[in-house]
Amino acid sequence: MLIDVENLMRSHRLPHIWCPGCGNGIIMKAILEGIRESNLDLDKTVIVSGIGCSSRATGYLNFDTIHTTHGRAIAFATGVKLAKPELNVFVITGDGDGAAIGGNHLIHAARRNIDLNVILFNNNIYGMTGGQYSPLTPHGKFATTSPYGNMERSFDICNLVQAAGATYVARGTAFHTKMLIDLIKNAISNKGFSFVEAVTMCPISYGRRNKMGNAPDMLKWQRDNAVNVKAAQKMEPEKLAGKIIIGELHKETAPEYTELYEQLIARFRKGAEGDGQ
Amino acid sequence: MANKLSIRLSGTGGQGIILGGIILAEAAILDGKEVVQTQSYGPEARGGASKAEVIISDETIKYPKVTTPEYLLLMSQEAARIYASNIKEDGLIVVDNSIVPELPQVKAKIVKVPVSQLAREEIGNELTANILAVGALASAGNIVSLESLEKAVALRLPKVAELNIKALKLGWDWGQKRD
Amino acid sequence: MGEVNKETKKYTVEVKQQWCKSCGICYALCPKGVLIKDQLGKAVVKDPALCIGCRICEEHCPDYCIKIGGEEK
Amino acid sequence: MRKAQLLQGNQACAMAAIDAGVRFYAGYPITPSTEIAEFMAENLPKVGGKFIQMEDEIAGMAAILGAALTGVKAITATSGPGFSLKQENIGFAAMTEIPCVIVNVQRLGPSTGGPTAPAQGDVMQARWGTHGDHPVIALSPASVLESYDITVQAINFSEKFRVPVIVLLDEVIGHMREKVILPSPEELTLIERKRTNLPPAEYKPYEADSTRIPAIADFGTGYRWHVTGLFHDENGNPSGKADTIHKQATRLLTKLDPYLEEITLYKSYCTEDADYLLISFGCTARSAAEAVDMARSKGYKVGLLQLQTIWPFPEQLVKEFCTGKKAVIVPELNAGQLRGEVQKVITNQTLSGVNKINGDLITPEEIVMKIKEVAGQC
Repeated sequence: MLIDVENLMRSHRLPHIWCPGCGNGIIMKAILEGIRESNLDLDKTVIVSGIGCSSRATGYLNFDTIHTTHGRAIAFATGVKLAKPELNVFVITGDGDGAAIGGNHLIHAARRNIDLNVILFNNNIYGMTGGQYSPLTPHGKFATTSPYGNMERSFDICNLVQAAGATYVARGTAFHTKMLIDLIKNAISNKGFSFVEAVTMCPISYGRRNKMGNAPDMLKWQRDNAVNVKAAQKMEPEKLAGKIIIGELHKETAPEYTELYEQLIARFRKGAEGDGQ
Repeated sequence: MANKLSIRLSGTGGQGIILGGIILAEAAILDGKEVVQTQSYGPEARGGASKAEVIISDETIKYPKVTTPEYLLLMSQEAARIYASNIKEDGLIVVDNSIVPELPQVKAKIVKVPVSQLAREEIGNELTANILAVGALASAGNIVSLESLEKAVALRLPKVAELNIKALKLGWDWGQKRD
Repeated sequence: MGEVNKETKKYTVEVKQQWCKSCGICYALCPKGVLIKDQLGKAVVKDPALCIGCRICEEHCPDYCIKIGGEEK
Repeated sequence: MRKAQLLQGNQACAMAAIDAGVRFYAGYPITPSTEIAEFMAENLPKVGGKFIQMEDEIAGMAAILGAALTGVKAITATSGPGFSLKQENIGFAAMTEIPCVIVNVQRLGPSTGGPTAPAQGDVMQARWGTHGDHPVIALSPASVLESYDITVQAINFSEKFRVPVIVLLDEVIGHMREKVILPSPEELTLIERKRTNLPPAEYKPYEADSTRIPAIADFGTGYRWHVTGLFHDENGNPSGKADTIHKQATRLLTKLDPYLEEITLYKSYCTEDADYLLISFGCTARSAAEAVDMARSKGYKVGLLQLQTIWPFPEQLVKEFCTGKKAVIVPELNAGQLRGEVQKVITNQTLSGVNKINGDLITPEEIVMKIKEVAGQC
């Protein structure tokens, strides 16, 4: 294995199943780097995923891992975290898994501000099933189920999660790996619901159909079209059309759900001790 | 089937009919009996008609529902319309005649108690009407002991036990009156 | 091995070819032409002496095939 | 033993769960199961447990599986429409062998049906609601006391066998109050899942010994294993190889076989000299028991086999009880779901049903009428 995060992977299972040029491998490594640099106890770290290309990541990660049902990773992770709050819990999901079938769980986990770190791999397409449009496929783009161009509008998943109550929201890309690692580290250090949208690329099922070139071209597109959030704040909205705004989008402090629940339990414990005396 | 009593309490939502059924059932347990209590659920339990049923027996109760009761409490005109005629021939009806002016012709014995009026005027709280009615029904029908009923009321309504036991006893006395 | 400029730092470039899926990211992004493609499109090291240690290839290889080593600092 | 008390079936179920060591509940309110959630919300934090009302039924099922992997006993409760929504994750639990208990307080279906109307129409859904062949246990109580006892059993079975266990309550038993004398929690015999004693390096999460049940490792204890709903090998790694799939599927499908006798719970009433056998379960078993008394008082020799274990269907038991009977009658609040299973195992008895799907109970009188009709034909 040629990378620093070897002991964090089930390296005997490599190479992974992702297509040539798929950005998921880059993001998976950034997550591991973020975990390593945050000095998390690897035995106390659980990674949960749903169904789809990105969700296959858990099979390669050397932690307690659950590869769950489609869209339900956050709900499983909520059970893990609430049952054992001392665990560090990550969710790896995609734009179909997290924004379509699992969108409701995403909203409500954010609302609860439960201490999960959700990394949503956004490749703008359903890759595993061969290239159908997702809620994050831009209007007009082509997919096997939008052969005449996508009639639907996509939405900004970061805005949605922020509106739902997440206390940390960020967006990075597969190209900006160092920034992505930093964003993941900050997500980890936030006590509450943290959400990082990681823009990745699917050269096979999305890029090819939309004439975006090969994998290196798609990475360069990320490089050329990403605007740091600080710069974006000073730009005219029309200049931001079609751009990806990256960086820390939102940060706030709010009570965390499992801490509140532990406080409730402690109240009863005190009450019981009081009764005993 | 030795000594199996079936009782239906009926009225409108908010009168505490179901709580009355629960207290009657708990008193029966204190008397050492077997008991099953069922009730109507859903929109019916939130307004309109309300119904609770209790079966009290010396033996294990198999079929848990009341089809034709021996004892019937009527606490609204609507309940009287629906349930009055479904009673065993030698059965007993206790009716709140302060709010149920009309009763169909039935062969069962009828005991009229102005339950709501008594609760309002004698006890000073109409919310005690359900307990007053249960007291009247239990005594008129010799269903459970007053002692057990008092305990059951104290158990279920610890914060307002005194007032409700007063209502229970008033109802009990009315149930003893024979026309 | 090409000539090494004593003024620059020395780096080693390793490619694990059996994991390489020929995506072309590394040699497309390498600013110095250290990596090139072979007949199958897989990455090969042309000239490690040209490597400036930017690690853009290592960071962006989706299949963890590339390791940049050599002097620290 | 506790004092005699008036208790509701749903409450008894929830109390049993806490007494049996359940410390996690996730669910979504639905009539007629909601009292279970309400009891858990109030009482779990008092014993250091966790309750969460999830955003939907699917999430409730998912969350208990996540929690169960950390080592806690976890339960959820629902009814018809919610039970439908939970099915995919019930299949996940069967495939990944996560202990869990799902209480389904049956109501009249299909669809929204009758939220407060009694029914027993989820017999087949309990067995086959999720896709694919899979192991499952379903138990059905017929009284408030049985609601308690069977919930304890369900939790024990799920721990021991690592299968989803479904408690098929019904609206009648769930909502009725009855005098019960419950055991004290100390009196219960409780089973804990078998945990591995191997060091992490040697642990294979899906390697089963002759018991057919693999040992589990709680998340967060250093074993770092993988759970997937894909077919997987002994190490937990996904596999598409036919021989690996065959091996896993075979073990899953046969894993309860050595334990069928232990899993089969039932009660019988007046069966020894009976000419006619009633087979029933849940609330309808009570109508049937009453019908036995009524029919016997009229001179018909009738007995009742009350199945508490519905799945795996107790074929051997039913066969034995049917032997020597002139006729078998299956009263149930559905169109004949259990009767179909009885049909598969009986040989030469006439079989008929008493069925109702209009939201009313089957009365003892209706069963007696059927007994008379059948007796007239025999």
